Amino acid sequence: MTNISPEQFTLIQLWFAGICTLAIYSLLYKENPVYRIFEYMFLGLGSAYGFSFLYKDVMIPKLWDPLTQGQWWWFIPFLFGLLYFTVYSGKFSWMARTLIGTLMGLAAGYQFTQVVNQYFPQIRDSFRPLTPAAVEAVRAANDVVTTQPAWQEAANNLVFFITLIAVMTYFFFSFEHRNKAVVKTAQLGRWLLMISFGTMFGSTITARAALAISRIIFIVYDWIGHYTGWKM
Amino acid sequence: MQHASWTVGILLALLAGLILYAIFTARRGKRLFIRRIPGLNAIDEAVGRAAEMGRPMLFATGLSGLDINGLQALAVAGHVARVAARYATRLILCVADPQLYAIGEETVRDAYQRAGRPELFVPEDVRFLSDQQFAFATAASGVMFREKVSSNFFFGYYYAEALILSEAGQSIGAMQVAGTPATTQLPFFVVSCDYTIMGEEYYATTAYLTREPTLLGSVVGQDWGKIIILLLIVFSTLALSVAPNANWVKYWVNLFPAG
Amino acid sequence: MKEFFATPRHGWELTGFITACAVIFFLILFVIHLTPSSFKKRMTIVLTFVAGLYYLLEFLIPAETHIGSRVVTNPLTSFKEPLSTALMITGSLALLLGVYNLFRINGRLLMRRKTGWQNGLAFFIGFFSMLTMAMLNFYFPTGRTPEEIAKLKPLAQTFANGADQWKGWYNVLFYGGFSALGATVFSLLAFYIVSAAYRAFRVRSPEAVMLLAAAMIMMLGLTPLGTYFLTGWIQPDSALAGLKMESIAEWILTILNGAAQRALIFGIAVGLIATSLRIWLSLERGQFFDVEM
Amino acid sequence: MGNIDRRILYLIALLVMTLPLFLKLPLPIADNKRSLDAFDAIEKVDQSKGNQVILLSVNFSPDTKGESLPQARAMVVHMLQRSKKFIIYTMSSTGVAGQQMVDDEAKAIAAELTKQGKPRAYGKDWANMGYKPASSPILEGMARNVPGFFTKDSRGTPVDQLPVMDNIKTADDIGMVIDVSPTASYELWIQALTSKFDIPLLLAPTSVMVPDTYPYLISGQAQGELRGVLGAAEYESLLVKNKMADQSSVGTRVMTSMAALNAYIMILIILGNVTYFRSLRKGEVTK
Repeated sequence: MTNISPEQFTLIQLWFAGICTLAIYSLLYKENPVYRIFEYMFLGLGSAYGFSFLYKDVMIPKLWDPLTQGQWWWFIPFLFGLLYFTVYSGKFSWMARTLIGTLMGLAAGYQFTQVVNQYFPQIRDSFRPLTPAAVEAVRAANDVVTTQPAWQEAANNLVFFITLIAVMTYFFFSFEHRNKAVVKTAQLGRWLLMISFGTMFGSTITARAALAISRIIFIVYDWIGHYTGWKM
Repeated sequence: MQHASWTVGILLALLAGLILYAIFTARRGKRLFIRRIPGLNAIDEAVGRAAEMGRPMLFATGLSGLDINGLQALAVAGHVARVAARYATRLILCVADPQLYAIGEETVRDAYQRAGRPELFVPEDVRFLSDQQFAFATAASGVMFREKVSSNFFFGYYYAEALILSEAGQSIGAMQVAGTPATTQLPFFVVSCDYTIMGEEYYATTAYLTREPTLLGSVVGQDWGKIIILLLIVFSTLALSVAPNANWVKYWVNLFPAG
Repeated sequence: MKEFFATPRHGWELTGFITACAVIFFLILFVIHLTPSSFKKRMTIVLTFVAGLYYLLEFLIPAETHIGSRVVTNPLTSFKEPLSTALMITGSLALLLGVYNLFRINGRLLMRRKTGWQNGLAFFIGFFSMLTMAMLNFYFPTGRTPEEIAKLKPLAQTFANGADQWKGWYNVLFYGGFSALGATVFSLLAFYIVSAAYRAFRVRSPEAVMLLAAAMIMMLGLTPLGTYFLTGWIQPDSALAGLKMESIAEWILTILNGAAQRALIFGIAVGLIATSLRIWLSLERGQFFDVEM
Repeated sequence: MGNIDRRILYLIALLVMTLPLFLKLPLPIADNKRSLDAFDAIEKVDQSKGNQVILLSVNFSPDTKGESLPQARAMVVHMLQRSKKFIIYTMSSTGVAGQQMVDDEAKAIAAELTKQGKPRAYGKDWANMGYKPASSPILEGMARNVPGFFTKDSRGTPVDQLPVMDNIKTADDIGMVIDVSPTASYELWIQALTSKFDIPLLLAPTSVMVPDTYPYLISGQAQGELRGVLGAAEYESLLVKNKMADQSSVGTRVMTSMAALNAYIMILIILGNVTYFRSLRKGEVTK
């Protein structure tokens, strides 16, 4: 077998990546057989990558290595994992169901701790002073130095407070929205929600454009440019 | 936070207690009111549409793993599968997490059985595609193109693949219903799907679909929980604004965990 | 008891322990298999509860409790690490199940020569080429010295000498294939966002106006279109600096968007607690699969 | 109702994004406080005592090259122009490709500068320290012993043979950390290093990640930021203003291309609404 030099590998990689890029972009015109071939190949590559990752990062270092070093107890979770394979059999599928039930319980229990860690701090962060005097007092207590005028922060906090209440009101399920104040607040909440969605949509466009531009740069400057000498 | 402080413990217990209380009141037969969520009626509509056109439907769980969001997605999938079985419509479930795939297989099989049509269940229609984000998105879009699906359901936790899937569905003219607690992807579902179930409505979905007292009670309990949080915020904000230097206010605020 | 479970075994002892594990495990399964399905169902409910209780208790019990003069550390915490490792091992077997499913579907496509059998072939080529190169690259890494290679078995030496080749092919497949495909699929979003904006941003209702206005402000605030052409004349330190397009965009992003997001998040937090409770206490009757076992 | 075929929309989008890359339109860039802060922070790094090396943490893969590379490049130009010593490091295995790109850019810029009579060389002015996985405890270990952490560069040269690493012993000898990354890797730096040892931190996130970084800038845990490729463009215009570059380059062109896409989308939205209102007047719309 002749050995392939690093330069040759670079070229192969370049061409392969180029063809892959064009194949996927052909979808923008129309779904077609070439695209389909690359779609399936991508699935194959991805699954094998996921699989080899698991093999290298879990099976070997967490199971095989400790087992061969005498830590026999790691064999027990492996045995439990085998129960997954009973899903297809009607008679023994209770084993998979029991395993899954246990895992669901673990997921639920873990979720409680996650909610607390992820979301509870946001409750406290929503306690914000609404008057300039109070803003200054809180700043002094926390040694915050900033050039922003206190009245500005107080005004921002007020807007924040109203938005929070309005949007939360919109989501109440168990009240018929009959009370006029509730109806109006919920309506305001829906509008603010839409502003929030618009904001996220608009701010994502630049980021997504960056991705496409990256690919264009690749095709034009890396791939074609390799032969024409174009440089960014 | 490695371990709960006592305030956190109390707050968690209070929220859980309210929800459980509401659940058991509902179970004892108390009638509970919940308002309409437009997107949820659309689920049955979408199944009906597929039955009429004689074409399959696709249900994708996004990148959800074996966690509460993923399980909730499968609970919705179970309901859709039951309706599908009733109309003898094909449902293709696409999953990105292998463990969730195993549960999905069981859930859909069970749904067909319960609808009295076990013979309609096709094991190949529950598919593990890939645990790699974009390989999953491409493969699920591929299923849409090749099976010419008439309706798409996107339930679960989504990342950037949300718009890839929903635009693929748009391009073949499928009716699309999405539901996700992933706040970053909601805008994209809102603009590209026919109906979007937003944020916490996602956890109330099964309650609306099944009208089970347990689930309805749980939805009412969620409302009570939110009222508690809202009251906490209103009270503390006002206290902080009126008496920012009072010791009890400082003590009170410090009871809550900071980020 | 603890000693029994924490002492590493070696040689024949190790084989014995592993075999015993398997035998006992399957014996227990066999015994449970004989019980009526109502028992299995109840057992699952109990296991679900106990499993969830572990994490909850571990979290609620403080790291250290002072009982009189004695300091008791949380007894559950020490199991957290091993448990998460065990769950990784158990979960990794599920991927085999997933791969089996992929093989079944694509194998059928290939074997039966159904339309699109080429696609099935593409899947297998992608899968096996990546798997082979990843494994060769793992077992025969680059950068070994000739002395290290000389210590290997003859066959392994042949493979080890080709380390650069395996690495090269792996790079072709990973960067040229997998990574390029992923990046390209991701970049489709730039195009999709165009068509979605064109289609969806029609001012049909007040809500659509809000959506549109906010999106427009962001588009202006994040590019020179707004920051230079519209409000570029305002100096960064002048009194009007707050009216600069990027300042307005940032204000909407952090204040309005921040508050709305947070309102969503509080609802989600409560929803998560409710759903977790239902699953933990097996109250989700009929949601998953609890009919005939 | 007057809908344009999506393929035409896509084709125009492709042109709109590609042409600015070729045309080199001189799109004016407004000054921004965050980029200015970043620029000043690099100016202020004082290496006169031979230490205070700048640690350039590069964690992007080819996927986000369009944004991350111009960011890194602009700062590398600045550092080489001002002869500030820096080392390139990556904490993610996928970051190796990005790291190599930055290293290559540095080589090209150094060659250019040498030609202009400002000699810059690898090993003396910068070094590529390769990939080392990181976590909070690992980085804390590095803080105690920097050469013990890096040991050798990506070419296999031991640290003690790299002049750039002379006098670099502990975290106190690190003058700044710059994090060019599409992920939240900056959190690790804040936790383990910069906040503890009072080391200035500059962020160069991709556009999507920008909102996530606000809290750290407001609290002063990060001193400056290049906000996506826009930040890179702003930085380039600062380089031009300070006579460190003749003309703005990659970042500004990518920025132009992005701005063009934004303008295109805005035009489409207006167009869509015009057709919508026309059809409304004709009474064609039912829904």
